[in-house]
Amino acid sequence: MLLDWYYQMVLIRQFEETCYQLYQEKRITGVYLHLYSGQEAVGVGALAALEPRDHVITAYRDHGIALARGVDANTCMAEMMGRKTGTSGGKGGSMHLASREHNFWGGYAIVGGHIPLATGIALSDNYRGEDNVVLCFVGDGATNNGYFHEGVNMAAIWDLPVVFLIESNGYGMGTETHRASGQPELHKRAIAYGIKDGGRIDGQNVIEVHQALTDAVAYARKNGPVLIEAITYRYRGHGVSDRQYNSRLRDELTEWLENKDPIGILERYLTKKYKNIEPELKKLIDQAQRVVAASVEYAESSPVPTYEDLISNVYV
Amino acid sequence: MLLDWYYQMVLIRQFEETCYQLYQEKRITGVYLHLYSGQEAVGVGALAALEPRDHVITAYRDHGIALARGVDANTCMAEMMGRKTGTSGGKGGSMHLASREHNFWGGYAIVGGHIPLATGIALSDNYRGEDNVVLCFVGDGATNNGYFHEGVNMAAIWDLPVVFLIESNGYGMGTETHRASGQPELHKRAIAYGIKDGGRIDGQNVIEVHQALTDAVAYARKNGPVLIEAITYRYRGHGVSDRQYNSRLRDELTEWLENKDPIGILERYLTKKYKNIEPELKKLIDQAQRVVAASVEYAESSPVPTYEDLISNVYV
Amino acid sequence: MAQRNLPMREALRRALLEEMRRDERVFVMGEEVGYWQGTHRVTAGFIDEFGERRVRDTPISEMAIAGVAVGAAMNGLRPVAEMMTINFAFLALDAIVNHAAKIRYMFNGMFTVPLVIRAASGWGNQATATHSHTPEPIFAHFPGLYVACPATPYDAYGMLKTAIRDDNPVLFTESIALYPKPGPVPDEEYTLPVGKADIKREGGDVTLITYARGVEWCLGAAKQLAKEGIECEVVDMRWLRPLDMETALQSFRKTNRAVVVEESLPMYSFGSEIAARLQEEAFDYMDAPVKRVTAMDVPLPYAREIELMALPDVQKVINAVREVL
Amino acid sequence: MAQRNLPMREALRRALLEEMRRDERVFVMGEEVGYWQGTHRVTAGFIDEFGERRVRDTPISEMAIAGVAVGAAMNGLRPVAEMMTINFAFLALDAIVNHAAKIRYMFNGMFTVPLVIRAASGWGNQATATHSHTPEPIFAHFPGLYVACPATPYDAYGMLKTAIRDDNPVLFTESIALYPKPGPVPDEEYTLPVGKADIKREGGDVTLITYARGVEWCLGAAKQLAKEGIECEVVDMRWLRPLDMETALQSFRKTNRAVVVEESLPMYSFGSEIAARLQEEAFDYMDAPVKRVTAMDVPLPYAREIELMALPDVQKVINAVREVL
Ligand SMILES: Cc1ncc(C[n+]2csc(CCOP(=O)(O)OP(=O)(O)O)c2C)c(N)n1
Ligand SMILES: Cc1ncc(C[n+]2csc(CCOP(=O)(O)OP(=O)(O)O)c2C)c(N)n1
Ligand SMILES: [Mg+2]
Ligand SMILES: [Mg+2]
Repeated sequence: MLLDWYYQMVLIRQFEETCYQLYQEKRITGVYLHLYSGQEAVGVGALAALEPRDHVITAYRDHGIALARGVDANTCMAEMMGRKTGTSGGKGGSMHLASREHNFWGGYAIVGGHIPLATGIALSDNYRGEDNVVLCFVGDGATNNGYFHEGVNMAAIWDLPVVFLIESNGYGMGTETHRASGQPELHKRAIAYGIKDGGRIDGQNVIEVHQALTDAVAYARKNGPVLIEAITYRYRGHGVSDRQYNSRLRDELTEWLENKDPIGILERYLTKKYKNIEPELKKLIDQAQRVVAASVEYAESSPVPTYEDLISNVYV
Repeated sequence: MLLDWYYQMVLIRQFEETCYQLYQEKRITGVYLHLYSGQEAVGVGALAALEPRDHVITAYRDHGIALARGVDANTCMAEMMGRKTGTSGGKGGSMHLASREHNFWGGYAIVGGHIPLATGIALSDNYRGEDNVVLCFVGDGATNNGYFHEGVNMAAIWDLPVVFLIESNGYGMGTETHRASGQPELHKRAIAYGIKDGGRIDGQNVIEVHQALTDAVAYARKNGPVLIEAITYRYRGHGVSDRQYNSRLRDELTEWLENKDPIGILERYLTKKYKNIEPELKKLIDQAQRVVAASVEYAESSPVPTYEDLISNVYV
Repeated sequence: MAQRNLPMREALRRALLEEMRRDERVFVMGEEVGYWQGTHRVTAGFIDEFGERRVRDTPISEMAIAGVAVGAAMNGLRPVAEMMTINFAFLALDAIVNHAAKIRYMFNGMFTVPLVIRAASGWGNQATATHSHTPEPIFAHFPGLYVACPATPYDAYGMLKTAIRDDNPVLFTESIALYPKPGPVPDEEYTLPVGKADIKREGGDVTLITYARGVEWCLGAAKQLAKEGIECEVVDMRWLRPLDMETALQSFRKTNRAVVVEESLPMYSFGSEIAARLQEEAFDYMDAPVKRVTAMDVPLPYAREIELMALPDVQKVINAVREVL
Repeated sequence: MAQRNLPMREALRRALLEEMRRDERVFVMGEEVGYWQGTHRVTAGFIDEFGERRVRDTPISEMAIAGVAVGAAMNGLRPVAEMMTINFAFLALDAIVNHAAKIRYMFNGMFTVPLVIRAASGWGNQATATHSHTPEPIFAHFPGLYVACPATPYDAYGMLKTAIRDDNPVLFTESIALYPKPGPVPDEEYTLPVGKADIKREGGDVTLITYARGVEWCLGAAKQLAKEGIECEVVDMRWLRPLDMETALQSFRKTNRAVVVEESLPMYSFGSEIAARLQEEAFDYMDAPVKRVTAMDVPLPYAREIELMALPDVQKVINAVREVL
């Protein structure tokens, strides 16, 4: 299990850094590309707490979530490159990965817009008498939006099994949490809805994330919504066009990279706990590299959408 | 002071019951008329805690607030009847009374829509270095709207002197608070914004309201936003077209009318405390009746707006 | 065929009731749809029959009403969400346009959003500036959504059933002024096709193109003008999206003259689009410019006298017809 | 007169900077306008010069950005609120339409709302369906608001200053694609009148009516067509409200042919209104139907190849011109 998580985190990191590279080389184009590097433990640990029948939904920073949910790296990369073989046929792009068969309901680009969707997805299952949980990732910045307030409150009054997991990566674009939220301890907003406060957890420690989310998911399945906050950090700024780096931010980044990297933390834990595990880790890293390299090849050799695609699926 | 409050409450009650009557007689027309009967102590007690330089804003249930702020009953009644002499020239109607000279910024009909306006009004004064407070009345139902969340949070991050006073009258139209809010103790939502929780007060006791609001206003002037909740009740349903009365509601209404009427409570207090005050109270009641009767006459003898009015003040 | 005179609100109620009985996946949600019996009584009695599971009173949270309904639709239900009035749908514009209408496309058909958003629309009740919108064309600007606007109880019944059974998101507006107006509705069940206009009156002299409440004004004008021997053809578009220009054009090619009538504001609206299309697609048939009858370009005031001045009415339609003849 | 070539973003920045220096009541608020230096760098450097009091970073709260700005404007300030992109203004539609635009009317002139809402607009960056709107006509549907949409750095500078000094609420949109495009801006201060269109090129054969980014396409088409001896007159409406039909009509009465070009969707939009007005007000001058060039009636997809197919371009304008000649 730990090795699996390790692999997933490495895969995500590899995928994201490759995307970054491809964007510099203009092999991925467009203006929006929000990378998950640095936040891997949140996604991986949280998704490991779910069953396949449970649901996942997130915002535009969605690559890591898709991969952790088991969506094929090939189709993810093909979507980055706007290919017909992408998860969304090349029409959604980086911000709109999804996979119905994985109960991964997608990335969404309007901040907060997916939060009521999460409530609605939960409502459906609940309506049918199923007790599947919806895990809804929420940015710290998104918690100040009306969508959050209305979407969480509606889940609350109907006791729907939704875990709202705030990824507190310190910023909404360039604005620090405390400048945007009167209450910077975001998990405390649970009380405004009378729901379970899942507290604040270390989002860089995949084991801690997994444990906390396992509890939260179990609680939600039985009792209703949970709000929980994971402290984490994004290494690649807000998006690829982020040009905010000043020296203060560079120091901050260095600190996280060196001391709080989720992969580093798990690596240190594993090497301490298991003798001679290094070769195995190395193998996983190699595997991830191969998978991502193959995904690039797959994507670049895939066809681009045509006029037919442009006009299809506007309506059923 | 107490007698003044008594008079104001009686005036409001008289005004509202007259409106009700006039609506039945089709002398006031339209579809929206939301009466303040039963809630008088909240408005009167709260406004008594303000200085003239402070600001007031509310939703569409605004007659009582206008009158308590000292706006002329004549112009209020003229607005009900859509006359040129109304506070808003007959163009705003019942839901849109206002008086710039009283720093009464109006009634607003989109639920929650006035909440960010309150924050903005406070921002202006604060920007100019003035420490005037904005008192913003908020319906219980309105606290579930995105406007509330975003508007209060923005006041919080900028430490603006706004007192958000929730008039918890039990319902947003027909929906009980606990069916609409995951957290039915609405004042607790203060923690979501890191602002002062002013607690829950008895909205039927004008003395208690005044005391609590005096504290809240003093706090806000110095430190920033306060959220406070007054428990109250509306005697005339949601609006004049409310047809919801069933036996449960009738019992509830009787209970409030008999035991928790704000005018009755103050009357009992006064007659207990001051010997032989009854004649004075009677005089005030008479005066209120005269003022309201005169306002009807004033309104009905006022001209209706013309085509010129229809097309004016769309733009400056 | 047996039929019954029903007010539009009853026709809508019957359609919705039948659909809920027919299909367990259909449910209603919105402000006061349950215990209050619906602001416009379209869901009267529903809470008793279907209970809180299928009749969901919501908080005053329009963004979430629309957004939650979208999520529920994506995951297999068929929500009928009510916006108490369409004015409040402004608060849900993003959820409607960016989520309901776009999700299918963005994910290339992976998701289906079989959602109906019902909303009472229109003005003329002294409801004042913020509560008096008729903004159907605004919503119909955006692809991915259907917009249905019935004018009669017959249409309301058939179109609502169609909207509920269709797999696309539909904004379904109901003119407040029409709720109490009665009209014949067959006892037997029926549906009406998506995006099909209807000739509400035949005539060879001038085409009146309209929808929803405008039909009433047009028929009123037609009746008066008929006394002078002027025969109006009244085309009720019924759906603003898809827009059945073929029916409108057919009529126009016959009469060569048209007036477009709508309850909404004049600029960037229904009349604009129809007039633009007629001149574009039937230029050689134009014997006169297409005229538009709309509300005046002002917010709506409270005072009854001036409010009515601002609104379209039968006389204004008649005047416009005279101009194009 | 001395002038300088500035990209549009710099012209806007200079206008805003000058207005803030000139009038203490002017301040900016919005997401990332401060320390991030503005998403589109229009407020770059402002936080250093004016500090947090006058340069206010906000939470991601569009309803409140607009609503708070309205309140501040009512109480004596002159806010310039930024919507990072106009797509997010959908979340503020109610605050813009029901509050900014209506408060003056509803209270019969008691309040003044001297507010500018700036918003970056447009598509063509693979920004996908939710982030690719150009919905200026939607906002311009509503009275009480002005809608300004500059096409050049010169206009951007003069119009933004006008918008800030005007006592009415103005939605001021800025085409994302135009931000980096340079154009001459005089060193000396100037403003441009509210609601005045501008002839961007004279010509006697056909009138191209457009605004914002459409001007570029029209001038491109005009240049190519000129080689064949076809002279286009390019009318830049500049403001969608007030709409200067007089200038457009004058040109049309001269050329008797028109093509309307816009970046937005086809239905219930800019082209609809302009075409409707031309046929209504200059019927006797029409030698051909007014044609419209718009984006295709689909949400915008991500993949560059098909995204570009959906958008207007110079060639599509040329084709439309040939159709009306
Ligand atoms: C409604 C809306 N407003 C603004 C934006 C622009 N925007 C995109 S991401 C973002 C910051 C979001 O921050 P957060 O929720 O913390 O997520 P993170 O990027 O940190 O993962 C903003 C302002 C948007 N997409 N949607
Ligand atoms: C955004 C919006 N949604 C719905 C309505 C319709 N509506 C008017 S008042 C009201 C109930 C408000 O309840 P509350 O805030 O508790 O105020 P109260 O009427 O009790 O004073 C509703 C739903 C509205 N005016 N605005
Ligand atoms: Mg963040
Ligand atoms: Mg209430």
